[in-house]
Amino acid sequence: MKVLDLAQDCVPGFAAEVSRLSGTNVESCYACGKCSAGCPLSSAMDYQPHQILRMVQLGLRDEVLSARAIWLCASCITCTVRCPREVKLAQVMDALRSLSRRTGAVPGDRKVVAFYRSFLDFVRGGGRLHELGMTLAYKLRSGDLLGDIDLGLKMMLRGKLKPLPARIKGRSDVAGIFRRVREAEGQQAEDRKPQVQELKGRQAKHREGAAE
Amino acid sequence: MSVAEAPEERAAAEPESEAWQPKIVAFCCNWCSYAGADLAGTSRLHYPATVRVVRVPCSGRVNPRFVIRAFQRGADGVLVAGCHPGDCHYSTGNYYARRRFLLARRLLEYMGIDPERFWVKWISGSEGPKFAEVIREMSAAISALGPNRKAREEE
Amino acid sequence: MPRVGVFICWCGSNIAGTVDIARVVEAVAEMPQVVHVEDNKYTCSEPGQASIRKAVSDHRLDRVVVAACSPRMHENTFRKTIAAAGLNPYLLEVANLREQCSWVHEDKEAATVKAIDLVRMAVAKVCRHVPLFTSQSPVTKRAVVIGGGIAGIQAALDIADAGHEVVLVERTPSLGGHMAQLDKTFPTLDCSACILTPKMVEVAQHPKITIYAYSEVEKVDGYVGNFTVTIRRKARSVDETRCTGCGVCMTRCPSNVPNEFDVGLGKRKAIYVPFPQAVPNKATIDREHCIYYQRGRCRICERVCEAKAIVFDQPDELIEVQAGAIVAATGYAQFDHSVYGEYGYGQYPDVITGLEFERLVCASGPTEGKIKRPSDGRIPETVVFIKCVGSRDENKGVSYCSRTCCMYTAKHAILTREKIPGSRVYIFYMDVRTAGKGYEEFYRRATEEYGARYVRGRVSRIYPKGGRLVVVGEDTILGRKAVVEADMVVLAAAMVPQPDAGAIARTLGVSYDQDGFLTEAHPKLRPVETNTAGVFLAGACQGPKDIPDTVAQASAAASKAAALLCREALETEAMIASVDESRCSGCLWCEAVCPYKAITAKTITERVRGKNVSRTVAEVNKSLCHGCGACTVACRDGAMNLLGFTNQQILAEVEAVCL
Amino acid sequence: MRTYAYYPGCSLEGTAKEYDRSLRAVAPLLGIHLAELHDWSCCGSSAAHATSHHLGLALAARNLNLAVPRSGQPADLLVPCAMCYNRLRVTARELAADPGLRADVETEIGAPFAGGPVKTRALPEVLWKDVGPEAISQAVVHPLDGLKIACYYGCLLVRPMEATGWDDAEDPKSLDDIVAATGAEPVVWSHKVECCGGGLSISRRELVGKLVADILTAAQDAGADAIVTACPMCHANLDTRQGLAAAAAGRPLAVPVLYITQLLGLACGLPERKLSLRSHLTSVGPLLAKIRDLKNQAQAAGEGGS
Repeated sequence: MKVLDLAQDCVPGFAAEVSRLSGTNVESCYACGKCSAGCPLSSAMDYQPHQILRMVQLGLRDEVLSARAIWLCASCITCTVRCPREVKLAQVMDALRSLSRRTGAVPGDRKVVAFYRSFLDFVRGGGRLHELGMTLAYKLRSGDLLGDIDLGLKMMLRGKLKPLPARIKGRSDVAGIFRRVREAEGQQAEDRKPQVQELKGRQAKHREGAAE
Repeated sequence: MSVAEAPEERAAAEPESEAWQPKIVAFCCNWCSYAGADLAGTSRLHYPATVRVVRVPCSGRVNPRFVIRAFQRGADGVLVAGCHPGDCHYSTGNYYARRRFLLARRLLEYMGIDPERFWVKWISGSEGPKFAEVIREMSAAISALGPNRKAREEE
Repeated sequence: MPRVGVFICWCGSNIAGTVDIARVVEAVAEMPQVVHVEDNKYTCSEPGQASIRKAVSDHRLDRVVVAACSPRMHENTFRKTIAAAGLNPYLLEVANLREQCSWVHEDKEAATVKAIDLVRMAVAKVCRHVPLFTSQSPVTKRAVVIGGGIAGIQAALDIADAGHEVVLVERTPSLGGHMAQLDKTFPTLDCSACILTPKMVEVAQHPKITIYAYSEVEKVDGYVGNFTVTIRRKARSVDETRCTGCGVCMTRCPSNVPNEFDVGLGKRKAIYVPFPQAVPNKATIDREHCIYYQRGRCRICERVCEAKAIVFDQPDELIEVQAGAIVAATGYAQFDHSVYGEYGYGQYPDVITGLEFERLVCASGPTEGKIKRPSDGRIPETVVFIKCVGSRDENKGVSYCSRTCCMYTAKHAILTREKIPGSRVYIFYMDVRTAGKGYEEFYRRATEEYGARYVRGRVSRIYPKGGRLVVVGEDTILGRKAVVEADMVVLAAAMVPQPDAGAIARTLGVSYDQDGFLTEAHPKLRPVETNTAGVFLAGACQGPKDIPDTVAQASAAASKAAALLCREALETEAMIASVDESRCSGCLWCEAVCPYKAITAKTITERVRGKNVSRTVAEVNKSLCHGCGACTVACRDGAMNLLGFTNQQILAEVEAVCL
Repeated sequence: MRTYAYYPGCSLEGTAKEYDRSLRAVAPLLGIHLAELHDWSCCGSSAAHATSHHLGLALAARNLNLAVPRSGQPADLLVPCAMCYNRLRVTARELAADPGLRADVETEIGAPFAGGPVKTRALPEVLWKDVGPEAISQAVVHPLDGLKIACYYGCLLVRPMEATGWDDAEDPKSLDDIVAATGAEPVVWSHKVECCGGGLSISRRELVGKLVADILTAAQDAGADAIVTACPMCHANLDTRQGLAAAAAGRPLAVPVLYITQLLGLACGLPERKLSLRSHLTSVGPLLAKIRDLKNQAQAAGEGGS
């Protein structure tokens, strides 16, 4: 296992940034593990939720932003309601996902990311989600072509899948929202560019490290 | 420096030769600010000789009448210094003081005395440097305002 | 015309180096009231003091000003000096020429001018000094100890052994408190009753201790040395003087009630003695559950009582006790874990608290010491202990660490492994805190000798499944979810203040912290005193404590109380507020601002135009007044003044500065 | 009749069509009039808020704005989908709390945010608090006596407390009370608020399978004839993943999963087609059979009595 170099590996200010973005103080966590204990998906995660929080505290930015755990979080908010330190971990996970996307980190779980992308494409396009289209798009993206075919047919037969996407009048508004949010975030990303380059480098190194 | 040198010293500093110096009356509570002033002394911190300390048990003991009397008698500035809120030796005295002196400032304004001549500061027994600093600042500020003629009663 | 003598100190070169003493002497000699002025190299030295004494008699001085170092240094020294010369010690004023003049200024001219001002101020003030006298307030040589747990018992014994009378007030029918409910005690595993019972008996038999059990303190008046404590002796419906504690009534009483001594796990009768070793060993009728009181029929106990001790119409009794000191030993309560939905809102019968477990393992408990599941009486094979339930949880509990849980949980683990062969014990913890003599070793024994399995992580959820309890936790060391099916779960619930701690604090006039624990006067230097003189703290009412700490603190509080009671009288301050009754209009604004409740209203009668008129004026209690002077400023009539710092004196100083 | 602004949400146009239909069918019987928001759009749940705080807020804010009438007080906004409900609640809360954030979002939606006063209500909340078990039991014509129902709340109806707060986060009661009002018996069970895997349904179905397995087995062991839910995502997972679940659990699992509105429809005597009960993947046949039997028994008993 990789040695933790507290001076080299830890990005100063990262914990503070996550605290700001998530509106909760990550430094409050004392690692009791109640979040991990209650997490329905922790068993499938590469890092346990309390370990994710630990990485944030230490500032292991590149590792945490490319962790699978942050994408496996289903936002069920169980961790948040039971945390004895009132850390809003579900919001921290949201913040990490959005940081991971905006800093162009290597996503920890391709499928989940592909799903989210497809989902948003359709909302951007039609103003509402079109489940059938979204699912097909996801399958192309993820290469998971055959999965759930049978299920899809069954649902089709039961009229559960709307053949055509709804196209609401206000879809241009919605598209506008997407554009302006991206611009806003893009601006922030601009400010962060140097970091991103550095981050990419670090991740490359990190992967080599992992490969060894 | 020994006393023997005193004569030349005196000659050097003739009263008329020295510029006008403000006179500041400071009411200091015995437990915090007076101790702070003593600490400034034991730490040999220097500040202008403009201040005359009146020792009181508690800032809560300082009656606004005292402040106004000082101005009437021609004091150029008045300082009330007490324990930090919450640290009062008598638990609540300085809270009453704080409330009272907010009003006192208004009253001074009404009397036509520049409220900037009246300072209230919280100085603990361990804050010698702060005491010295406050006196330096206040002396400078009051010097800038010039002598208090307004309230001086004609003798 | 006052005759003031001024003594100016060089303090070697400390003052003389910066202040031109000769000029000061010159200037002071000019001051009208000054009949004598001299300077000394060291006024505080014996020769210096001698010359003050000499001058006082030679020049018939009636006031003295010493211009030297800060009054905070030597005011008392010089007070003694002039007292020795036959003057009232308060006819002294000190001008601070060192700390506030020579040491802080370089410009000799300015320093000298200032020094002269400072002496002029002192002279102006001292002329308005009057002789002041301290008064004595007697000390009632009796202590009231509130709370009959181990803290109260220890404090009462220590004070009584010091030779003072003690009144011990206990709310429940018997002494003993929480310690009486415990089975074994860590880290020695000696049985709680075995070490507590002898102490309870000792209290009962101590000639200097009076026990008021089933009683509560209702009111506290007065002040240090002179408290009046009003105690309500709740009606037992049993004549204590007649009851022999034979217990026949309990065998025959038809109504069964959950037994609070067994934390509801067992039953007791409506007429009961909480536990066999109870002190005093007297029966009590719980009127809410007594059939006679509820339905007007029964009275079986009355029939079977040979001592004829049953008194159904016994009233509550109010008694007043005079005391010089009070020790609060009101103890703690256990955190109510029913706020934890994830642990079943207290609805799962086999999820119990540490205190309930104590009753289950205790030989004198409802199960004769057999660990059985409350739900079905089965012996549990797998027992899970969860620490920090309520503790260290800002979300649903309290922020602090309860200090005792780590140790008693280790004890519970050991007892379980001892009593249930082949049982499995898991302890979910966040930290193991064993700061105490032999504590760490005890915890190691739990793991190494008794094979208790410690799992580092909090439990997120408990849910029932097929008559067992699924405990879902985390092993944070492995970073893996840890699940176990248990037969019984024991929650190490936090120690919290008594529900009525706030009321207790208000009755005693002491403060309490945000959690509700009574607060000590200083966390390090005055740990057993409170801000109210004469009231001391012992045990868990001040914060979570185990038995050793509680006993230590109880003895500390007792020694403080005893030291106070040893004194014949308390000397009051001399520089205190005083009322000019002729000017006082009785508005009592002073009463409102006094931090020490030292001011009260009193009615005086005076003759006005031949008629007797009575009116209200303020009165200052010399023993309670600390001399802060807040009242003097609040006073609308200028009737209130502070001796030693009168309005006239302070104004005189102001005028002296501004000449 | 009380009028509510109605926000169906995307799922109710597709996979959860039956939820929408059954709700529209049963609402009038319970004194609820639905006025669908004009031109509503995606609420910004899952994908949006999970990957961009602002996008999630902005999308929700647009819909909250739609709920504000030109004049007068906005009617309460009734939201059947637990996810949409949660997003709309959280958004209103965050924008109220942080003026800076609100300003950003306003630029992003290119309009001032007026949706603050809009009161977003979850369907179970309205049924429980506004309609009330009393009125429901009065509307019941075919009491479901003898039927055992496991009420499944999932995550977002009750968490986080500060955003929802009308029911308990660990042991909610609303659906149980509503079910009880139909004459059916809400079973006591352990997995009321355990997560079903939510948005991972498609991308990580094997994980969802495991979670669904736990929930279904818990319901079965509690003796439930069916599960009732008020969340399209929960329903989709519980209903469509029973095959995967059975594999994960290593035992056959066939538990019909109904929307609360469908159960109410049955009790209020609505015809099955109006409730599109047949659109579930897990057959509700056995359940309907049992209901019929119970009804017949009841009648028999009644006749025997007279």
